[in-house]
Amino acid sequence: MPYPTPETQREMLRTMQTIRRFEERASDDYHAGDIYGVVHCYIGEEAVATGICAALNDDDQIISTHRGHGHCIAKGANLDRMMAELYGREDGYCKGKGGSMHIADFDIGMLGANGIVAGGISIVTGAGLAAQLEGSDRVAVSFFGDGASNAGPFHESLNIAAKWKLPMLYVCENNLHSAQTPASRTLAHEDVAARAAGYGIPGVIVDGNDVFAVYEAASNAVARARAGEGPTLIECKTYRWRKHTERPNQPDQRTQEEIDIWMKRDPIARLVDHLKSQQGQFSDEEWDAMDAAVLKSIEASVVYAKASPFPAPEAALDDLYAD
Amino acid sequence: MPYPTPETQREMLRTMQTIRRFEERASDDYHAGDIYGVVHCYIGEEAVATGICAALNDDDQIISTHRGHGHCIAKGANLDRMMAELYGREDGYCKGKGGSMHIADFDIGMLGANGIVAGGISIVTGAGLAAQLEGSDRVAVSFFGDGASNAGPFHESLNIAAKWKLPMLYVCENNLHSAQTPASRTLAHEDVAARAAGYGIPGVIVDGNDVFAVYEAASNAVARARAGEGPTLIECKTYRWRKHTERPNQPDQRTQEEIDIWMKRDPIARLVDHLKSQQGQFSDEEWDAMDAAVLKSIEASVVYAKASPFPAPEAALDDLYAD
Amino acid sequence: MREITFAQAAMEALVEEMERDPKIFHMSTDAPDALVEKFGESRVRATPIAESALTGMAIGAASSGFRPIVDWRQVTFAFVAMDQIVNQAAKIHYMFGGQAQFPILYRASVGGGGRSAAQHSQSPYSMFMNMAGLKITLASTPYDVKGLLKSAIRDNNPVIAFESNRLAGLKGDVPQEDYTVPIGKAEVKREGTDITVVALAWQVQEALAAAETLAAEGVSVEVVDPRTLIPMDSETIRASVRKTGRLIVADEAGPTAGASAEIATLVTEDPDTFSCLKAPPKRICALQVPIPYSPVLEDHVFPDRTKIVAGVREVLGIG
Amino acid sequence: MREITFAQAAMEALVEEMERDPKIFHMSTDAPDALVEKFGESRVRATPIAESALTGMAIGAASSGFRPIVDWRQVTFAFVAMDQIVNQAAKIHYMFGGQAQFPILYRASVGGGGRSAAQHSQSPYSMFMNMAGLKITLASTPYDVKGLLKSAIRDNNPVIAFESNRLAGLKGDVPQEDYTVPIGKAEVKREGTDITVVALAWQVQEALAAAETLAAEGVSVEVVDPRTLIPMDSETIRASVRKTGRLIVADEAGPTAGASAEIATLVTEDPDTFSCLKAPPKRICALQVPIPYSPVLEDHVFPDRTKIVAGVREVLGIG
Ligand SMILES: Cc1ncc(C[n+]2csc(CCOP(=O)(O)OP(=O)(O)O)c2C)c(N)n1
Ligand SMILES: Cc1ncc(C[n+]2csc(CCOP(=O)(O)OP(=O)(O)O)c2C)c(N)n1
Ligand SMILES: [Mg+2]
Ligand SMILES: [Mg+2]
Repeated sequence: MPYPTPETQREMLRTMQTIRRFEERASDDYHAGDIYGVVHCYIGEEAVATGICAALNDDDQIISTHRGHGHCIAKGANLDRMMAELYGREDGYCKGKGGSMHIADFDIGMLGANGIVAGGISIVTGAGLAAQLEGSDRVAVSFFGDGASNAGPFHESLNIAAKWKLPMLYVCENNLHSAQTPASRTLAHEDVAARAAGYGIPGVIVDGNDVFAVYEAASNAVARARAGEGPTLIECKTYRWRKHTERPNQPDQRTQEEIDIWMKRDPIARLVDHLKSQQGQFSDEEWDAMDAAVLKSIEASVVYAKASPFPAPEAALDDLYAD
Repeated sequence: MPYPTPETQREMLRTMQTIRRFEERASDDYHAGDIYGVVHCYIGEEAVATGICAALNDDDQIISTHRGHGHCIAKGANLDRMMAELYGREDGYCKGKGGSMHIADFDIGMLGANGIVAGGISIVTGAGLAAQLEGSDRVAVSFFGDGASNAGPFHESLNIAAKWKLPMLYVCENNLHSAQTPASRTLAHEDVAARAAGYGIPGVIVDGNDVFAVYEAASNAVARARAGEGPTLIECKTYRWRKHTERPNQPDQRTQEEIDIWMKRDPIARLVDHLKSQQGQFSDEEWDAMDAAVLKSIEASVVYAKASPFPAPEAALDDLYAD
Repeated sequence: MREITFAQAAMEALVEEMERDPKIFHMSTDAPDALVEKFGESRVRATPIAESALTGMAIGAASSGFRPIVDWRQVTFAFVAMDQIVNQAAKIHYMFGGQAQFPILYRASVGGGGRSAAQHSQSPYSMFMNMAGLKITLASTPYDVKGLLKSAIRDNNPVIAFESNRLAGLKGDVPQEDYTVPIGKAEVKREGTDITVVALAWQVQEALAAAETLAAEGVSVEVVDPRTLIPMDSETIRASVRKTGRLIVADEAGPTAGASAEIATLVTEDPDTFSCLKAPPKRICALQVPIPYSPVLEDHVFPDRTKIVAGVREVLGIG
Repeated sequence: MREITFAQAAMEALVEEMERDPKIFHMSTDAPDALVEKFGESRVRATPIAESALTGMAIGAASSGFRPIVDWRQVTFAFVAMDQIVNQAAKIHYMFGGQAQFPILYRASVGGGGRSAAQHSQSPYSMFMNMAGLKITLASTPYDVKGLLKSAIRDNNPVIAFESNRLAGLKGDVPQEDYTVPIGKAEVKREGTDITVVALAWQVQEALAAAETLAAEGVSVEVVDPRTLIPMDSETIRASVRKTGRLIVADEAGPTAGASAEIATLVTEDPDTFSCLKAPPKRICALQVPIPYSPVLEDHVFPDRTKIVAGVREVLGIG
């Protein structure tokens, strides 16, 4: 597969950098007390959401996890409304009811972050079923972690999707850890992708820190899904740089050595290097300008969030039922 | 692997015939109104329970399904107390509280039939963990259907057992149907055994109507488990002769053709033929005598059941808690 | 009007609604023949035994414009799907700030009487009442079940329709014409002046029989059927108790933290109704045990018309 | 005596019991460091995220002579294990005629206040009360949580210990010596004569604070802490209400079919207690919604000392 167009490559870089900058800021503001509860950062894994979503159409649908900012941004969510949600404000995506773990934007096919591990896998499989029932060529994508791949819903959903040839991508973000527990202690077979064989579907392993590799795997899987050939399981080997959550007392069992190895595989630096190495394609200035623009958009989102009022207390009683 | 000793072969035959005769009687008495609720017959699948349990020690443990009579009998359960339970009597295994779907005998390592599909798989995995924690060489066996293999607990339990190298046998009784739905419509890969690869454990397919094949697979898996090498998934291809349940209005989508093919593969007739074909090993008279003895024991169990009183109504309040 | 059974009435609701709205489809571990024949295997799906996945898939399909029906069959099978019910279906409309709709009908049989023992007999609706975000129906007649199922299917929220096993064969008048029974409206099934029996599902039939027996003794029993548990029509229940001054709640579930406790409390916590009470409220429920198999045990566990008659006499201090 | 936190007291119970009995082992999706260090990775297992399997494995291990502890962590994670709780753990002792024992401790955090939103904040204990076959504890102090956990671990039945998130940092006196708090015994946490507040978990602390405020106004509040929800010590609760004539139930769960409804009904359905009631019982509970994220919303949803004070005044008809 040839590389994506230079413009697409830049777009990918902008997306990845937006994810990173957004979370750096979210983390800061969390520690400053402006963002509440729990925040899980995706930093280090940006190439996965970016590479997958780059292969999707606007009306394709995805579902996310507790670590959802990257998926939201890659699918095109509005930064202002994301940040306002983190700030617990009225103009947040969920009017302040959801917070970091529950950002959704159904209008852009982002069916929600989900605080229950593996909780979204079957839901988005239902979106895939809807596409099939409609006869549309939409595909649906489930993002989930290595930890989630050990839970029942993974199995039930993949079996059904495979049997019914649903237009699905199952994207395992294997960051080698689930909270404090290393994947080496939870995965009976080190490759989640090995499970695909049991459902008679392709199981693909890619370098999750190589956005092009992810994009290629996604493109193939999307083509297969749109052709009515059914789901693909894509395992992206990647790593989170930060602790499981941003909580001040969050433990971390990982060795600095392991973290260092993976930080050297920075997906963003890799893409920058690639762009730069393609002579004349990308200058330091361009990169700086892109980053500055990204930072500006993040800053604007914070301004937006702060300007948005907190919901009225009584709003707690709204939205229990649809009309 | 050589054939089991002639005595063991006869024992296997006696077990299989006991299962069949027990259920023929249970079905009759159900239709006569002496047995209540729901009865699921195992007839046609006798070689599975028999072949597996023949490879076990007395203190090994098994768990069963809604279709549990065969497992009980193969593990050595008392026919009188089984029949009394079906009759809803005080001397039944569960004092009349359980009925056909819930016969258990913890003293012989039979951890219970279970009315929830896939409900027992994790429970018996806990028995395997207990064996490992104790340092005993006990193994634990989970029986379950093709239908159950599509449920979450199958996946969660196999992954854990494989990762922890628990001394387990997972025995899928693939009778090609789950209630009214053919396995061809529910299994993404026609072989349940194919799923073993995803857990890095052996997945073995055997002719479930050949008691020696089942026994051989079980013996290998038991040896592996006792050696601390972990679980094996054994898929036994078999067939139930009767409808899903004995209910009078029980629908059945299966074709007579399919049923006929499988009835020709009768596991009992096959073993009888084998015994007979080994010159001088088994005469018609011996077989008749064995069957007569089996029938006598079934008859005795009915006499026992009928002699046992119904529990007192107030006994409904007993056994809620252990002391 | 025609007489048809409760089960037939329920199936009619599904058929008529599926005819009306092509966005409705059906999933269950065995597909009902009556639906497959009419609508085909694509819209009426026999699924793997994976109720958790079905329950979740309904959510995703619903937010994509469909109106799924998932039949869990026995409610005890729905417990494998509880995360998708509690954490997902019930919460996500609210949690996402109301931005998407999830019109889903989940159906489940409850109750006992079939000698099916503990893992196939239970009436755990109060477990689903405690979480916020669902609507819950519990019909007592063929007429109501058809009308309630139609309302449930047309509702833009996840609705659980519980149906008592014992009612499946009950016959009753059901019009040919399209009609609905509103969610959230109780019905006084029999008027009376001495005591209110709020009865649920099968117990409505038992309470009506008890009322008939008691009428012969000159006792006038009012039978109120909530018909939906969430939202609960507390006003109709309270108005009845303000009139009669006495309350019995009859439920085939165990009492502990049950719908019966909720109904009793809705009555007693209302100052106007409390002041009308002439006697303590009484629950007539199943014994608080798993459901046993043997007929003599199972029959001892469940409430019935005899126990209701005795309970009414006790509350009235007669006989 | 020493002061330690609620969380420390709970951990002490586990450590001391595991030291005492080698048959106890621990499973959870992350293993608590304090236990791993003392007992090693074999007895203190970090598991895959498969709460359903863990919950079931505990059952099989228990019937094989072990005494497993499974920490579900947030109770919302336990819903994936609901089949193993409802259909298996709660039923199988009964269903199998009592032939085997299942000594299991399941632990779960409940409540809110952490801005963790709907999928990490819930107090659904009444869902577990409705099914028969479990014991359920709900402590309000460091002393009680340690003593109750020890009783739960020594009990030969499946016990669920719910622990309110908000109490984790609460400090209180805890003896060094071994002691237990019996399952099934309520405690009067403060004596009073004007009104009984039956409070659960965190609400006990809120009720005690409210009682202090009200004492200054001359209102004497009795605070009763059930401590275990199943079995419920209805006698202690009723005796208190017979004395005061008034009842408030304070619970951080929503009211509908909640423990609060059960407690209110246990009081009103008892003729002797009913006849002592001078006012309708009142529930002071969370609003019946999923728990929202934004602090202003979350704080509005939960009951607290201010709402209890206001509720007491209302029931007494003062202020
Ligand atoms: C059912 C359930 N169990 C436990 C948790 C607590 N929890 C939150 S995130 C997490 C680890 C998830 O690991 P993984 O799926 O690999 O995703 P990652 O965090 O690595 O992105 C756990 C155990 C939960 N949210 N849901
Ligand atoms: C969780 C659950 N869902 C549905 C059922 C209803 N049910 C009982 S047996 C059965 C089919 C089981 O098929 P399989 O596992 O292949 O076992 P078999 O009956 O073929 O032996 C079904 C759907 C159930 N008991 N439990
Ligand atoms: Mg991970
Ligand atoms: Mg089968």
